[in-house]
Amino acid sequence: MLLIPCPWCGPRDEAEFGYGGQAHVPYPQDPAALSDREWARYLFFRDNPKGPHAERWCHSAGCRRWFNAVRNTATNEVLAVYRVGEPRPVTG
Amino acid sequence: MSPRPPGAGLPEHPDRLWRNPDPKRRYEVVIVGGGGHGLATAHYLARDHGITDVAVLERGWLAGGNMARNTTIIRSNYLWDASAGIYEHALKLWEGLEEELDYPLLFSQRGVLNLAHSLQDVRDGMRRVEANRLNGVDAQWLDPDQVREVCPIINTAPDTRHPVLGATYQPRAGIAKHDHVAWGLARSADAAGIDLIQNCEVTGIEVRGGRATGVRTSLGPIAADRVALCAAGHSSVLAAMAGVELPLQSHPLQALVSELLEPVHPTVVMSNAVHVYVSQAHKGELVMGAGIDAYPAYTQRGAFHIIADQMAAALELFPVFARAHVLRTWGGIVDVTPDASPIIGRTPVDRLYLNCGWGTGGFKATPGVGSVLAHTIAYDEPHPLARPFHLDRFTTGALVDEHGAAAVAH
Amino acid sequence: MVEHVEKHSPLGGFAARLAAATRASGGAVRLAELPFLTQVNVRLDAKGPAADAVRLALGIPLPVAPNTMVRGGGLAALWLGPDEWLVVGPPGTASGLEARLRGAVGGTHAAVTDVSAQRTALLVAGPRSRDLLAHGTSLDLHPRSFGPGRCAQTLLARAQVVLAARDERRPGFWLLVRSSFAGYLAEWLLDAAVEYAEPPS
Amino acid sequence: MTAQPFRLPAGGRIRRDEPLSFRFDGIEYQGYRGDTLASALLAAGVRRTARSVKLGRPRGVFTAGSAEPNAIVQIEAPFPEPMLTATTVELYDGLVASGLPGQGRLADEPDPARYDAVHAHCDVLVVGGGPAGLAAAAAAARTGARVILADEQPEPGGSLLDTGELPDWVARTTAELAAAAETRVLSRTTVFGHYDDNHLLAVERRTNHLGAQAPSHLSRERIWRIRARRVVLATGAHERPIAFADNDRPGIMLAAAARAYLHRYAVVAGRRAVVFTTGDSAYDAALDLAAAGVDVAAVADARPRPGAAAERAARAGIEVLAGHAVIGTTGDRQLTGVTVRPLHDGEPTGPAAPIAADLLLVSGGWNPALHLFGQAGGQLRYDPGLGAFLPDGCRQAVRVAGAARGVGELPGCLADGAEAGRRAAQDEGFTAARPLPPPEASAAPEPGAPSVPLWVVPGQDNLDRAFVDLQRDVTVADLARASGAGLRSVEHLKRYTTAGTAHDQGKTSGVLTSGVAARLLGVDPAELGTTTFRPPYTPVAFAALAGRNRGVLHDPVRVTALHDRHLAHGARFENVGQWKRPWYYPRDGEDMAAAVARECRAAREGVAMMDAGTLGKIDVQGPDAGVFLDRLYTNMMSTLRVGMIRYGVMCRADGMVFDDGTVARLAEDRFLLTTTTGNAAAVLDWLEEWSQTEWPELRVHCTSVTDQWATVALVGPRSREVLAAIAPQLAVGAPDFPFMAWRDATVAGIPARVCRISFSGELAYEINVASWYATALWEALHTAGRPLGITPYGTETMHVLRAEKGYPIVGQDTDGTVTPQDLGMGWVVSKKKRDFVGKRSHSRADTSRPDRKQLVALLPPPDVLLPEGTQLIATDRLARPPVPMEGHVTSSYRSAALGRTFALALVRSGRRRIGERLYAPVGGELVPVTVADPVLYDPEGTRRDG
Repeated sequence: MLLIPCPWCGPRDEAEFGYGGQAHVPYPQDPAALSDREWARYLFFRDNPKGPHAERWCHSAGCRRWFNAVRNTATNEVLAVYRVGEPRPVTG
Repeated sequence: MSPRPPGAGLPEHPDRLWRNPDPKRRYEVVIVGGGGHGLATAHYLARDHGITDVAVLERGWLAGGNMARNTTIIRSNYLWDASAGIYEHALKLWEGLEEELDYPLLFSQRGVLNLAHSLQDVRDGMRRVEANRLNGVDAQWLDPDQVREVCPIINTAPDTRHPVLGATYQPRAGIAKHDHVAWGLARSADAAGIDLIQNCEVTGIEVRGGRATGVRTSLGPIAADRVALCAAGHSSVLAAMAGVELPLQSHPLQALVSELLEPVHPTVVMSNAVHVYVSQAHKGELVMGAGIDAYPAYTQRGAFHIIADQMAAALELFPVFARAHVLRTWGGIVDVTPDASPIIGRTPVDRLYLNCGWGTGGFKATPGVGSVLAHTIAYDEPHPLARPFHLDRFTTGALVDEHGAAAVAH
Repeated sequence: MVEHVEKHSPLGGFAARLAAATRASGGAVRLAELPFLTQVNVRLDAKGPAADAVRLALGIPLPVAPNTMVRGGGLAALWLGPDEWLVVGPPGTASGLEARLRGAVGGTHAAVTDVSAQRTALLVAGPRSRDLLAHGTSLDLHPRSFGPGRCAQTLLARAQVVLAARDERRPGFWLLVRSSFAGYLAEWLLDAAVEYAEPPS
Repeated sequence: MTAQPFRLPAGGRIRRDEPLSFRFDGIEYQGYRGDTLASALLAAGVRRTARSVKLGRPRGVFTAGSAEPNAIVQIEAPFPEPMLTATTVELYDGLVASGLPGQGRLADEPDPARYDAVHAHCDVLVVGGGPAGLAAAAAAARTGARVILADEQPEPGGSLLDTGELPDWVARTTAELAAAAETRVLSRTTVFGHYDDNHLLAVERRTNHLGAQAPSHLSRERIWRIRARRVVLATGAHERPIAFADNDRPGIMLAAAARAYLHRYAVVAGRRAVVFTTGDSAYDAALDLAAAGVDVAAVADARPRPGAAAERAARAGIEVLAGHAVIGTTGDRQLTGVTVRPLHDGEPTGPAAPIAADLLLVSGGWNPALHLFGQAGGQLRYDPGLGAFLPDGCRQAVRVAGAARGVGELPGCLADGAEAGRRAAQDEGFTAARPLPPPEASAAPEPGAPSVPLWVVPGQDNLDRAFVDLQRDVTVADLARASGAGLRSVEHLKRYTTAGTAHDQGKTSGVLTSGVAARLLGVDPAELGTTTFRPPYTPVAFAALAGRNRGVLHDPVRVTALHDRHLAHGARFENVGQWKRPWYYPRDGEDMAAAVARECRAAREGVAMMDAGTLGKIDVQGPDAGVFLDRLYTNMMSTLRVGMIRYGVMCRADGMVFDDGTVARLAEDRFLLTTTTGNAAAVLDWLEEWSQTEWPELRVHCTSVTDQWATVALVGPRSREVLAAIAPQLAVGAPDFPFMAWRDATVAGIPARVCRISFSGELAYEINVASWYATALWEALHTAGRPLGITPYGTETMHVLRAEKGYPIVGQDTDGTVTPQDLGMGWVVSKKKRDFVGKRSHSRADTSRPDRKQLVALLPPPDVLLPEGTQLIATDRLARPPVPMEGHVTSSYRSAALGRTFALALVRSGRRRIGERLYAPVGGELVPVTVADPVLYDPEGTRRDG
């Protein structure tokens, strides 16, 4: 049970959160202009690193806010949390 | 007077399994990943195609990944034609594998029940049974009374929170002893002259002119005419070395065993709705799988609350398990694709072959994967059963959507 | 307007059992439904003019510190999110409160929604109330971290709840739960309270 | 009175005033409160507790705690429980147990006991109540930090109670902890899991030691879910056995265990003892046993120069055989003799000498108990001097103290623990006004001689009887065979031999296995490493983990405000997600088909009512709400007029149908959405996700009002009459209140929102009121409709009515692979909008194929009901598998209105095949079916206006 620091509510148990996939994958400006291959990249292809991963979470059983986190997928350490729209912080 | 001790009757392993050779500088085929799939591919390269100038490179110990960490369920009752095709191919191979490898795999066709707890589960179960039959996969629909006949300890009372409304039943499904399978395949490959190289981490893939020409490893460079990736949860990292992107996410999947218990559970029971998968292994331990963790991780461990939830669900189904004890929990890392079906076949890089994305289905597919991937490597042409699982399906939209269609995982 | 129509609260059928559990515990835990409270959900920009207008209209501010509650004038304003609050008042005041809030926010981008029947409230009080709730919530309810005036949206057992610490010295909490989950939660509380029943003497 | 020949007349921590009776293997014995089953058996002279799992060799008690590999028992009464260690079962009156050869037995009846869980938080969690743990907890508690001390024994003290040292300090410190305001001492509590972010799981055995007297309202076991800011692991160390021939006989036990039986329980485990050691600690056991009257025949010390401890023993008259090893034992049911032999430079020299003995104490060194540390992500390093793995770094806020990090001497453990506790509290900002004083000095520690790791006694022939893992019957010979088979990894060796996989998970055997294997492979144990530590530290009952999430608490049951009404009407319920929904309302003697036919007739011919309160409802407000909805629904919502309602479909980005429902425009800037019952939460999450993460510039707020509103659907050609009767101010006529319009009105005296929506094709209204008025509304409708025969109906009738009209149910007629176009709903997919979520996917190669599966109706022979899920094939004969499938039945019903059965199906190129014949394999027959347009009832839509 991870302890995830919601930027608003502070640390809460993982069970209160929903995982929302890789962060910084914006919806394409004009999907119609994309090739099938480019669209498939948006739909299905995500990073899968062993190490720090910028990802989206929603404090779904709490304040219902989406936010971003950098989590080390090898250790589950949450290295940083930041709000939607902010750039990925530099983590050690 | 004293009952026959459990385990006394279990077969011994052979006295000889494999050599521990140093790698040669080049091979015809290099298989990256010495798990069940890599070893099976080596075995079938030798058996079906006479290709033995092969190295299997394993960064840890052979079959130390998901092959060592799964719940050993074998079945082929998948919904879609493509899935039923490859899993049934695997099951048929399972049925002859013990003899073929001359290794006691403890393959036990004790059947699998996939329980239905809602009216929609019933519809989905019926749909799958009917599809299975037309695909030549043995399948039956059982009502709750018939479920109890197959597995008397299931609580089929109608007033439970998630009542058992019926189940699909595949009698030919079952379990096998995972280590024995891996070692049987490894021994066979080794005996054919294939080099199984452990503690050899691949750090790069050589690509020249759009064609794979070898790998860089912790034991030095190794040239190869063909390179096949069989690295499950680590496939993303490896494929990226060749510039190939994969739609994979690696998630922990937990399992656990109890202590040894007198036989109470004669079959395999899976309940997708409440995430319980349980069988009783040969020595008597209950082997259970849980749902996968929601977020990707390489921790080989899941979150505790998943185990706790799984226990609650298990006791609802099997009240007699109350005072059984969890002896050991562990996590594997499953590589999951967007449609919960594998990716097998050629890649944009010539002579680089891919086999990944098996999610929770990897163990049961082991011999099927081996034979299909060996064929694909040998002919540089996807085996017909592999064609639907090409990477391109994510572009065309022709997914083999096993979770969308509410089919069961594991 | 609708006084002659009978209202049914989600836990009306549990009143006797909640009272019995309270008695059985010898006062260690007190459980009771607080039915029909007025509840209005407010969404607005905490830094904008609407927040000030609401403060004037209600006589209490919408708290900006996360997970806190402000009380006054018979109302309580609970922080639910950075732009979301639940204003709780006595039963039967929903239309008036909603109108006051709508009037206050005026034409600014804000949402005011009557959710009085969306959730019901439970009182969980008594010296063992913290222990009782600790069976089901991962929040640290110790007074050092969840003292009077604190509130939180969280999970209690398998239900989402809004939990607020009463601003009194004695331990006690309000628990707001979705009406459709209220029966489950009441069963859960009653079962948890078995532990605190005094053994028959 | 049963004899307890091995019980000393005085001493121990047992309650001699509370004698207890118990049965073991069918024989009645007596012990005392405070005994374990093992100590009581040893007191009674029972040596053989079980036979070994594979070879059937007799085995006896080997340890005095949870590391026990041998004494595994089945509890028979008061309630069957498999596979407990006799060394941890506290004795109670009426206990019935038997020794197990390997497999436990489950009860065949449900467990009546309660189990529960509790969350706890602390600044400092100390695991282990031995000297280091007690000192750590006391030091931390003095700072005012919130401290939890968890210890698996019935009382704190740990090894101090085994050795009898510092009894006053233990009592004083325990009392101080008990009095500390923010400190909680959990005894009988095993911390079994150390997860991320210092989340630790512990199981407290609360009432089991009371046997049949356990109060039924208390949980028998409790899972503590502890979130600790800092953790001090004072988990001690496990003594290690040594591999030599026949090292498994009853009467052979670890040296510290024999000392524990003496001091805790006043039990001597034998009359004449030999000690075999590689270090100093066993000498204390020898001396204590000698002082208690045991004839200690000899100490065989593998070290050539044992040092001060040996001199002390010699002074006490114990023969010390320096540089000797035990090479074998004798005795059938129990130990009768030990054979020792001198070693020189690690090789046996000289003659073997037999010594008669009924007790052999073994001490091969100490393995720090680092299971939790390993689980926490801690790294281990091998210490060649100790022959053990010690803690290295850990990324979590964890300190290891005392014997768990290799500290051997008691004063060192005390100081180390106190320092760890103090610093852990200090790291959280707590400092003590009065630091913990060191305990009164015991005897000054003598200069110890280093221990020397010894894995296998050299020069033996019978390595197939030199056990490494007692519980799995794994011998040195087994390991040799495994390495000979080509295995190099410790994981392979363990899997090949099954060493370390038994009930004790290798607590006594793990490091020994590594040590023996390293020798066999000619590598350093450091290179070989250990296997991964996995939770739980000791086995935990399924029921404890399940806790109270059983029965009605297993998964929340959601009910609407009308649930009592449905019960009163005799409804049968269907589970839909977490909801209980009325499925149908059988009257006396009716089966489901009859009830549904009656309910359908009422809806089609008269008037009927249904609880639609489970539909999700979301209030969407803001100036950009229309634009927002345009992006998420496939059709246009911003053009909807206030007062009107539109049906809408949402797709996922992959173009597949996600949900459907209605959208009512309440005001220019306000919409009310309905969702399917099962998707309410998912749709709200979906809206929030897009609003918060992709389009934060859109001014829109979403609020769930699912439980705020109760909804009753009033359906049928006579529904208008009923509504008119109870809403006299509402103009209910079609011109004033058109289809797909909504009106605020007073209905039965209740403020209501009435929507003219129909999911049946009939004239219908959905009446929404605050949910606490639901009962009043329902009763008013029922009363007003009674003259017209108003009939409550359930989900099954709802499904029949909608299917007759060809309306799909998301999740039943779709499965995540179906587009709106596949459903024949191209009309709901806007061609005008530049984009909406899912649009781009619809033009992909496979998604735009003309031969996709499409929703159609099927007409089987009029009296044949196709099972839902039935597959469809094109030929009237079954070919050999695989048989190509053309589609499958998604819904299938008997229709009173149509006078026949019918089905909905997804069929390849279905819409082009209307009129074609397909075949449905049903129970060995092929049923011919005709593909038809999905709208079978009232295709002109004449009935919706009444």
